[in-house]
Amino acid sequence: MTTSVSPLSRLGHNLRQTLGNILIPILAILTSLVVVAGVIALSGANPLEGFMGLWDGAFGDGDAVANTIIKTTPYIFAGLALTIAFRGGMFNIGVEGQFFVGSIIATLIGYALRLPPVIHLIVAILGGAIGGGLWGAIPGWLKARTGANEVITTIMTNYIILRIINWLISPNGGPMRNPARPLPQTPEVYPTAYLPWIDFSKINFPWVNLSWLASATGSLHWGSILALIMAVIVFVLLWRTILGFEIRTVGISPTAARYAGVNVERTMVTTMALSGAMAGIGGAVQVLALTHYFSTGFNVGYGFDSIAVAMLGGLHPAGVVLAAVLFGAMDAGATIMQMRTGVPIDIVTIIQGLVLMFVAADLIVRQIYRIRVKPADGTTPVSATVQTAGESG
Amino acid sequence: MAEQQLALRVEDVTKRFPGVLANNDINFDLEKGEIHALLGENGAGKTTLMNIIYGLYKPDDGKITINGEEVVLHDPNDAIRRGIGMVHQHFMLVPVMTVTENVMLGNEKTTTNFLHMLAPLDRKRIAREITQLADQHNLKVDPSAYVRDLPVGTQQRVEIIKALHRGAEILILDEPTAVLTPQEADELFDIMRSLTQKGKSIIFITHKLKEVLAIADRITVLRGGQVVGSAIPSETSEHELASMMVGRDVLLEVEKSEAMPGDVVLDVTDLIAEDDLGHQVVRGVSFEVRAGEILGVAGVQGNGQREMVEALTGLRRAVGGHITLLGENITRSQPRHITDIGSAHVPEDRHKHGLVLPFTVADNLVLNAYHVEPFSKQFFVNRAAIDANADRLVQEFDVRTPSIETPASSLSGGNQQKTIVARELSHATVKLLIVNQPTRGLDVGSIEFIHKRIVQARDNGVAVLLISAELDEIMGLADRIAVMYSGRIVATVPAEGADRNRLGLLMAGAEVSSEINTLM
Amino acid sequence: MMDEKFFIGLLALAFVKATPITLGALTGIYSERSGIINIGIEGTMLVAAFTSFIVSVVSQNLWVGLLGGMLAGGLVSLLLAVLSIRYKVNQIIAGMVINLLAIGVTNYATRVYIDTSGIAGIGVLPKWRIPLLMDIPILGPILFQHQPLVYFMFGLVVLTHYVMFYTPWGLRTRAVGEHPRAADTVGIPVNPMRYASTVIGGLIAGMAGSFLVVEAVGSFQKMMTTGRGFIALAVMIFGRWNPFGALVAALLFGFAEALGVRLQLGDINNIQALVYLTGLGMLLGGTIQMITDFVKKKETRSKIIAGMVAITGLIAAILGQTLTFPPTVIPFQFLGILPYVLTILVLTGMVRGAAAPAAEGVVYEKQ
Amino acid sequence: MRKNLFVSLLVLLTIVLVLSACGGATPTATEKPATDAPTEVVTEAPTEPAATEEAPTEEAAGCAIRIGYVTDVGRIDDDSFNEASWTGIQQAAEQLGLGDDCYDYIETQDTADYVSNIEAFVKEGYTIIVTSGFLITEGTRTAAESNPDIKFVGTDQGQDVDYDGVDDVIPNLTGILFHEDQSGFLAGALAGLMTESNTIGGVYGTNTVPPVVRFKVGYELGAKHVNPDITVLSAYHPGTSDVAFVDPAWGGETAQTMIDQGADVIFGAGGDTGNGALTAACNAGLPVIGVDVDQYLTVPEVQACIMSSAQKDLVTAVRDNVLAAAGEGEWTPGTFYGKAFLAPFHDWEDKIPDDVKATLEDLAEQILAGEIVTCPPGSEGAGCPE
Repeated sequence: MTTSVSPLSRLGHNLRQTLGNILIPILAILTSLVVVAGVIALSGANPLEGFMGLWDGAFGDGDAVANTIIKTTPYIFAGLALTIAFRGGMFNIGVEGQFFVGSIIATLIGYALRLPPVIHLIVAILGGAIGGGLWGAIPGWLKARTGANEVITTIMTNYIILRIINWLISPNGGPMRNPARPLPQTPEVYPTAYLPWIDFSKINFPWVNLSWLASATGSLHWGSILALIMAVIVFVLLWRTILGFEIRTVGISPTAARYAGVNVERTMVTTMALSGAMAGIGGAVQVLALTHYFSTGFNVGYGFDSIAVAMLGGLHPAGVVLAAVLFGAMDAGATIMQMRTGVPIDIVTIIQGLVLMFVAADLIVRQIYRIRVKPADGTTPVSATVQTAGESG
Repeated sequence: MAEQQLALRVEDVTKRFPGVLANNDINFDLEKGEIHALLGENGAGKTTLMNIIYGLYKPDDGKITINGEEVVLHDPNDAIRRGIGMVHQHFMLVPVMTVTENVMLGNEKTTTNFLHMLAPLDRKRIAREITQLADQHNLKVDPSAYVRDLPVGTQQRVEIIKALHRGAEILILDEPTAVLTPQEADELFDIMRSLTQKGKSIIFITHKLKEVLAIADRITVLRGGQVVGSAIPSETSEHELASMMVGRDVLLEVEKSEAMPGDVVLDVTDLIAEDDLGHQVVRGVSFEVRAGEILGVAGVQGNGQREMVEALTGLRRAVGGHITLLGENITRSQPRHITDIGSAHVPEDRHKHGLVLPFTVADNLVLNAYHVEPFSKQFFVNRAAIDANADRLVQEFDVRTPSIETPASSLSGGNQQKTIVARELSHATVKLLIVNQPTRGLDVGSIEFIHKRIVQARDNGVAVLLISAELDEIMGLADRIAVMYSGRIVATVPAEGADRNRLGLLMAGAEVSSEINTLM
Repeated sequence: MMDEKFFIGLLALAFVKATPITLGALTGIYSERSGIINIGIEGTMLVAAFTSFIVSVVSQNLWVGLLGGMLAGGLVSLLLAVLSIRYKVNQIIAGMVINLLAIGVTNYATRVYIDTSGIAGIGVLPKWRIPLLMDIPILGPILFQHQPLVYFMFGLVVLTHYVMFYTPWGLRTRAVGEHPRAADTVGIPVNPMRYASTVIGGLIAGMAGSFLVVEAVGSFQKMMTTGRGFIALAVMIFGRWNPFGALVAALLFGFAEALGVRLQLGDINNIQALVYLTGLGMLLGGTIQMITDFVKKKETRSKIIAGMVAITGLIAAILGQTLTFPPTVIPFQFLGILPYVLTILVLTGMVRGAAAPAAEGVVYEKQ
Repeated sequence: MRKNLFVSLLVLLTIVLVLSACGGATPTATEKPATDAPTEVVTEAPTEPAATEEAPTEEAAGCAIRIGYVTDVGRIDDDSFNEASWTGIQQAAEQLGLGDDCYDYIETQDTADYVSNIEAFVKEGYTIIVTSGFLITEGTRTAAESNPDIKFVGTDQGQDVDYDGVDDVIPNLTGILFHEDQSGFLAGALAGLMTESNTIGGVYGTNTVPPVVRFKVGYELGAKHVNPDITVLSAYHPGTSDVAFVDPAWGGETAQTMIDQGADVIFGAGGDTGNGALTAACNAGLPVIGVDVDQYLTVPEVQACIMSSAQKDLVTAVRDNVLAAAGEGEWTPGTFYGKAFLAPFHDWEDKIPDDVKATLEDLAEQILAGEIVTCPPGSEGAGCPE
């Protein structure tokens, strides 16, 4: 019997656990690449060349890295949104739609309101967060009130919001269309709401010298920094606040949460609202930093792909950031890969699917590499989630 | 030959699970037409052994002989084919199906050709067969009823019919009386006797000493996965069996002093509550619990106790009546508020309610106090305070865990329960302790520990409401005993001098005499 | 305007639209009744559509193509089953894996193998006009002038109902999905049953996917399932895991979609049609509810509510047919939303957890 | 809990290490970043329009001309827009005698990526950049302004319209547009003349795409022009643009609805969705009219039924403009209107009466002469000239 353990041995225990936690995703990625190499080779192309192209496109030079970071950013937001939801036991398939709501609301605020510079930006981002949050709260509320399975309702709300937005920006009388041109897009937001590029020449921390980055000015926007800040906030939220404790408790065992005095229904709604808000911020950032207007074909797929990001990241903000970098890099690299080697971009979707599969089915990876590290004991609520998903049918 | 008389023989059976030697070199036999009791504590290896006999597990070593023929059982089908039937402790019935469907499941008897899986079911024929079997063995049941609508006693009969319908000659009954009143248990014993008279053999698994002595022809005692002794009822005593079972002398009685009841802490009047399906299962319950006393609620499971406790703790909305805790009306209060006033609750189901299994021991120890100081301030939790609290409680309540960072799921049942008890009793302000089935499925050591703590709480002036299906536990701990039947408190009597037999009758819903009522 | 022809056209189309969705829902019923959640129906259909196209082109025979599509569907579902059962993957994640991989693989393969070769489809299966039956007024054109898979779909609905509720196979499948341990203790092999059921479901999803190629379109297009697999999932829940329930739900869905198209054509006043049809729906629903209330001897209040719904519906229908409405065109995106809103409404109206197999999504392990 | 803290510490540590390593590298700036540094300086184009030191990088040296193509959202092989543009580029490259390495495409996956995709080509030293799709109008314009030495060709983009006070015409930018309404008008007239039931149908992608709307507007006007009593049934796919063009099953079912309403000629204009309509109508034995390209050639399944296609000759337009950008032909900055006309009748050559053919020819002349308005102002979402 042990009543207290020395901090050192605790650390050692944790180190081993952490290694185990990191090892599996890495091996999962490797395995996926090997499988995909086979697929590429089958089509007659050279997999090694393909991967080299992928790498060059993602990290080959400063611009590639910047491109990777830009593409990583939405994955971080969406991955964090899913982390909150999954931790809270809500299988939020609706991040896709919540992302869109964030974009469209931020755009609306961006072009319909006239506000002073910084305030306009903040209001637009907050508007995106609130919009995404409210849209996310609907399935949460439906589940809390009626037990409607959130997997189905979020799939449905995705369809609904896509079509509503399609109408909003439709040149055929859509209320948010750009009257100046017959295109399915909104007017441009005022520059006061732009999320600016990072001007590295103006950043002077006393402890690090960033002047060497000055040339990168104009290739990275503040949204990426915001994403990292959000990752820290999500960590603090989930593991250092009362609300986080409640979210995680509800996520694993709603019955125990009720017993512990948690208002389960309210927590479900809150979880979905926070998740949607995070997605909404992501959507807002994409508009305010990159296009400055909303049009069809914008931001498609982040919500779905980020399910893999969240899982790969072990439903932990730090892991999500790393996983998002992987996905962002693949997106960024795929263009160059296809340009140079003719290997179709679709190969990236296959890689992403395989990564998700091998991470989720870590037993396969363990079998292949004969790993005996004990799986982390139920630290993620995903198995519990399935039960809640099933029970409410 | 003596062999001919043996229905079943188990020789040198060993079964290992990762980290546990569940069955170690066990020898056991069953004669035709006898009731052989297998006695042991939880975790002694009884269920493992039965699962081996029933073909659910393969033994690592040893052999099994049925009717003189050595057999290897690959799955339950093999066992069933050889005439073994089992009535599991947790009934293996599909609630949303009818009795007929449950009985025919896996034994549909459609046709014998290769299309038998797709041939139409003959429900009428099976229903007829059920009625026949029921008449033959005095097991009344409606074949067309849905199992979810049946009382537990009837469900048990369905289980027995299910086994008989498969032609079982050897019946294994795993803790069959756990859900029955003493009277229902007696009925079950009658059925068992009549079955053995018709040539069936029965293995009777239990940890209840009195029952063993009442019904068994022979007794084998298991402890720590090994056979530690055997006996014949007429030649042994409860005390001897208990010592054999636990491995040391045990106190069958809980030591406690006279209660010193103080002010009324909990006052319940005409409480009405419904179950999940909307049936009224608590139908006007009234009682009070005073500081420094233990009120025991006796009753067979499923008579509204769960819903009553949930209503008292705010987990379920009361449909009618009043609940007053320390002078405050809490009838419509949320669980959080009730806890904050000073109510502690050791729930019936520790996995569903009491613990968040993947959470650490430390987190579980603040499961309903994380939101108050010192464990949190404003919006943030205070890890240091939570860990310090855990270190202290783990020591104080003898929770055996590798560390406070260990997930609760890896603790043994006893230690999980101790964790809950530690948490609930460590509230600074506990005035009322509600304990529901506090020792179900625990080893004797843990039972003793928890009993001691409950009495200690009482002595410190806490009002205790103890709900248990174990009449012995109630009689050992309570100062007053309320009997609950069919959603009502049918009687309340002082524990001292309470008559076991009469309590049993009350639990079974026998006429309530005015004499007992006046004792309230 | 809203004459006989209008309804016949809508209903006949509703059956066509309901076919892949119902088949997809049957897939869900087979796997979920056995305890495996299947949100990979969409991906399964996509792979099957692709395969059926390749096979039909190579064999120059649509029926062989159908067979190929079904086998592909079975294989994809086998992957789902292996991930869910053998590797204990969270079943929703496993479904997402299927969907992701299906999109990736079919897009990739289309680009690498089909687009470059310029192969063309070989047409679609001809309609089977059922002699005599097709001549029945009204019902004939609605029910008996379809392509073969529409009839197959009906057949499979009936067959599935029979198998699930009237055979040992179905009894065992349901037991495995409700209480796997109980099934295990009477010697039913839980996981093999789940494998079998999921794969059978996959074969049907294969038919649903093939439908799009061999019956609806005649060639494969990337992402051509366009969410029908997800709708099927909703329809399955809508129909409470029952084949006939799913069929009715899919028909409702198909009808709503067909109506969305029909109202766009411009020859019908949108508002008028909606008022009229909503009234008709209320009349129908209210009447059915009232009849069941009387049969099941429900409380009076329920009967009165049902009656009032029916009467309101009747009034609305009459008004819709007689009044003149200002010509209004509802943005077609809103008409397109109808089915999804309907799904959410029904889902929230259902009693909590009703009918979902109890052990759904839970890995069965021997203790 | 502690574990999570640990992980975040680990990450923090890594970040600090990386940052300090980089910071430390500044004094001795020659080591690791050295390989990257030159390209970084060169590629620092976006904020300084005068990035004239766009000295061809080494890869570019092999090609005198490099052509880059940024697709509309979607794939290169979409049987439609992207594919036709790419074919035009390939033809031009062949004519120019360029090697395979000298022209390339980037598939756009998200409208947010347009700019960075154009940038990628700019950085790699491409000399002609073709972009596809109206949504990239602005992005192309901005890029053209920043890179005056690169020739830009944008398809489906009006590049002479005065937006936001910018100059009308940028010298190194041509946008290609088509009068889809004109070929749509002829298709409508053909349908209107050939119908026996006096009812015809048109199945379209989504109304958020102006060219699709122009086809519809033209088709309806054309039919009514030759046959004032005709009923024209029209339906857009209700899905978003990612679904609206790839749902052939929907197209087929919708065509069937129209056939049930008596339509006996079906016009399909909406990618795969439209093709689905053509196939379904053809299976029902009705004549159909295709769109964009000569679909007699691209949808072999309907060869027997297809009377013609409302064609816009994207391939030729792109080819000619790319050639012009390369110096072979006349470079016309601003908006270039490509040809829109009816495709050959192929198998229907004999079935279409001569007077119908004559009427069509007559109409075509009138349209070209501006005597018939095929895209009246106020047609919402069509982008017709006001």
